[in-house]
Amino acid sequence: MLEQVKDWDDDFYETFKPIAMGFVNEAEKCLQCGKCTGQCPAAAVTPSYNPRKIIRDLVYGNVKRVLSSVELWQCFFCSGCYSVCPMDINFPFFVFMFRLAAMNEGYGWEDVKQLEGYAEKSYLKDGITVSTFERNPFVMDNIGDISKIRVEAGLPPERTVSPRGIAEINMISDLSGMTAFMKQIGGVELLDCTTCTDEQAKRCKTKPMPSKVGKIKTHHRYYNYGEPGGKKNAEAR
Amino acid sequence: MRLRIDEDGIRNVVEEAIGKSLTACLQCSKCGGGCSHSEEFDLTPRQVVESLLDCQDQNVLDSRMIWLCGRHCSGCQAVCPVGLPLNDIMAVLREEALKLDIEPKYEQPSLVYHKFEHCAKHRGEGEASESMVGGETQPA
Amino acid sequence: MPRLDKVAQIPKPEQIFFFKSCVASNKYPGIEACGTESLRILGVEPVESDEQTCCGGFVTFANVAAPTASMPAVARNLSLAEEKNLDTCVVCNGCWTFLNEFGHFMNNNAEVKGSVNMMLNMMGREYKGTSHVFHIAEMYYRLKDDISKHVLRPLKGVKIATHYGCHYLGGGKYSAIDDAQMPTYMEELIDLMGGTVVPYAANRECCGTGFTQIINGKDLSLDHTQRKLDSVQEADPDMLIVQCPYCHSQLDRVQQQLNFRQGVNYQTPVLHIAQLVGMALGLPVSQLAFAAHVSGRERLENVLDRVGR
Amino acid sequence: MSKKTLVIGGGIAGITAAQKIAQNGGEVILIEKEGELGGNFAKLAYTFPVLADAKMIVTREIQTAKATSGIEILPQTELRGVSGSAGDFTVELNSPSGTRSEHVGAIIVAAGFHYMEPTAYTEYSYGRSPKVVTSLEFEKMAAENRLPKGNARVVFVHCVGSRDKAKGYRYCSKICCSYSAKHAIMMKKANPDSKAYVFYIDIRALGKGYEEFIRDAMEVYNVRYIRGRVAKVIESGSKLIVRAEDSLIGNPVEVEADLVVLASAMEPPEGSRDLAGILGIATDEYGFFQEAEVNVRPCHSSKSGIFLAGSCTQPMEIASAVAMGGLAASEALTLIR
Repeated sequence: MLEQVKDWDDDFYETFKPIAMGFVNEAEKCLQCGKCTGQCPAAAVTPSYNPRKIIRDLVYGNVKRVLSSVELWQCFFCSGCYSVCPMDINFPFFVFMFRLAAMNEGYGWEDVKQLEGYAEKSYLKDGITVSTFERNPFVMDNIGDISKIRVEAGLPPERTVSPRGIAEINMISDLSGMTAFMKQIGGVELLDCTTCTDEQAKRCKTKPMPSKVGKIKTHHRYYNYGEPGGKKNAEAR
Repeated sequence: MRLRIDEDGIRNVVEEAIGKSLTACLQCSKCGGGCSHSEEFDLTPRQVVESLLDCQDQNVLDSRMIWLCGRHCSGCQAVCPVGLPLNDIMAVLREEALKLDIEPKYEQPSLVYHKFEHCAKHRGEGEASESMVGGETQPA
Repeated sequence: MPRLDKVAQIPKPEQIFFFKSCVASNKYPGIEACGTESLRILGVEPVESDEQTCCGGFVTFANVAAPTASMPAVARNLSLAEEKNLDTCVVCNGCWTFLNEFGHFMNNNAEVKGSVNMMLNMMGREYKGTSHVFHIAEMYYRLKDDISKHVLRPLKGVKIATHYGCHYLGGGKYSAIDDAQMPTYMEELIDLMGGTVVPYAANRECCGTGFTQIINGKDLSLDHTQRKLDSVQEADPDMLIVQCPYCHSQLDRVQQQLNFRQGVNYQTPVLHIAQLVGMALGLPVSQLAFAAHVSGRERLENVLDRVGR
Repeated sequence: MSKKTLVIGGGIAGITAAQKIAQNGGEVILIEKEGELGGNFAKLAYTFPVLADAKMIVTREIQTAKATSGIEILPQTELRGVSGSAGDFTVELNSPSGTRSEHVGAIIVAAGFHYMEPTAYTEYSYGRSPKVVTSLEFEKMAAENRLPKGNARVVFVHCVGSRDKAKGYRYCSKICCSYSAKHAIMMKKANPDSKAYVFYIDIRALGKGYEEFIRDAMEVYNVRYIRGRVAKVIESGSKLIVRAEDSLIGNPVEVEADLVVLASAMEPPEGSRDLAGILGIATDEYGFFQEAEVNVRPCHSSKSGIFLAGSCTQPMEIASAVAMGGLAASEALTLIR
């Protein structure tokens, strides 16, 4: 893609800094040395993910490229880039803030939707993000009832959070707008396989995710930082 | 994708054929910058040379670049400050690719990312799924 | 090399607020049981509260909760410890980073702290920022003399590999007690308990969970974990020690998934440092809760046979 | 009125300054902390950008200084105290044989530099693996003929401690690009079967001969230059795995190496702040001596009568240190004559 310098938003970085609550800063110090990418676990397994390029595009104000990219959603949040950075740039926070900005532009909602259940069904309902539920049949057979193991280990059969605790985090969620946000994307059950017909089941593995998440229309994301390299995710036009 | 740098590549074949060392390349990007077709390419001439020097043969031979570049145009080699014969390099690479039965590629792949395989029910048994219906297997 | 000045700053309290982790409670109860019990043996009484909820790190990094929503949740949990006037001890790298990072942020940002407290005041709580958050591995290193005094089941001849996890050392490169690239404190603890440390090349690699990547980009995640497991298998340790329940779950469960998908055979038991310490301190086998582990159970039994049940 | 000049530091800048003053009829006391003259220059095997025998050159310069009348050389001597003002300083010199007091008209500080010990760079396995060495250790290995034999891969890492806010210094050490190229060439000359890889961020080869020197390393000696800062050096069996990004392709790369050479930064000489305290002159934020005016008075310290020469003011190559030694000598001469 031919980049047009006139498309770059020169002031983007300066305006983004205060919006990002102090989580995005020092990017202008980047030397483009590539130390981050050299140790990056995501870059080691994907052909196009590259933190260095994302920082460069942030500083140049080439926001469209960052926000519409799928690479933005490939970060592992391992903080390895921060731990080696000679300029102490905390890149994982950039990704975090960028993802919020990308969602604002309508990208990546299908990913968020996949995770929304953790908040709605586990975190806010039980106060615990990861429940005891097992789906993997092997694990179910192998481990059996987790509450039995808990009892043997001298713990109560179930870890519970008191009703007051749950009420309080729900209150926080309501007050901070998290509940409203979840309602916005919670309208459609994306991953309901219990209702799908045989015909749907056949197409299942090749069917792209729906473009609407709840009330929000999602945009396609692109491999903006390099071609997918014949990976199965890209098809010929 | 992490690349492993080795020494034995087709770099030597290319250098022999053009009678010049690829190390002369300054990596100045003048070739790609001035190219009117670079939008269609996956690699620029500069990246081809760099990849050859790193002996990333597979990357180069699998690229579209070698089939698209250096056929009806010599814009890049005209501006190259060290005079690398880029058309000849591409010709040699095409020959090498044909020797290895690599199909020519001209089509640009779609860069749209599609998310598939979202249905948990139809994955093999014994696998955890990414699905969220009713709970989860993997915590994160 | 551990930063001894940092270690010296860790107090040796009589009581500590034990922050329960979601995975440690619901998937690997041995971590929770061993964590509390081992602290008790080492002379620190863990204090629990059933009002404590999850740290909220996962939903935040899943972008479901904005920082504005997770900051009050962090403050609320920390205020529980503050009410009791205790420091906080976590068993999970994620909890550690999240409580620390957002705690610091609020402490250094009066405006945010004010608005968070406004919310907390509505439920009769207040966040002051006085409770320090310590990782249980830090506590063990601080209490290593007590550990060596109480070893009942020396891990003689047990080959142990370590995995530190990213969110403790990487994210906390200035606040962790050891160097982010060349940590050794877990090795020291293993030595102390009589085990043999097995080095392997991918020690400082990420486990591959990638917070949400195991759900959203599973192929990437498995690919990376496989690299790590390959390196571990080459070194052939009796067990792999982690200090984060998320790494634990990833490394343990993905072995089975890779075995299933690719017909390979990864069988390395994964243990949390709390379980290892619990084992050395002679806790009953049922309390180690190895029954909740997915991979390498045979090998674990074998280790138990050797060190004594 | 002819007074003596005190030259602190027996490296190439100090030796040059002493020679020039003595050759112009002045008297010099040249003190050196170590037992021998030569400083950092004497630790090198070759010079750059022209590959010449460094030992031979530095020995020749030391001989000239020793043979020049009017230079008193005091090895193992340190400055303990200074009083007085320009044209009339009283200095106190301490050596194992005792303390002595001297009257001097001018003082030239040529305290040199120190190669940073990259102990903070644990990601490069420095201090853990014996196969990760600094460039100074590489010079020693080369001199003792201990370079890897056979089909070995050697990786040179630029900017270790330089251009690094987190673990080192923010400045560029200026000479590392050139001396790494020199080392790569030395490696290739000593063992033509070996492979040399240099990981760089930018190549700072300013001026005549330098760019050509590095291009020669690439083109004639076939040293592979890869743009990207090395992220990690991991021990794996008997080999080292070097991880970095080739940022010209944009992909992470991995090289299996037998030896990793870290181009450690030039840092201010040990105890530079103490010495500045004794002399009453200013240092900069890093501990280098502060010049009065960077451009046109590079050898004036913040105190009149005390002049600076060589790499104790900023990282510099041999030629500049020699030039600065000469300039400091002429400044001192104007004062004492």
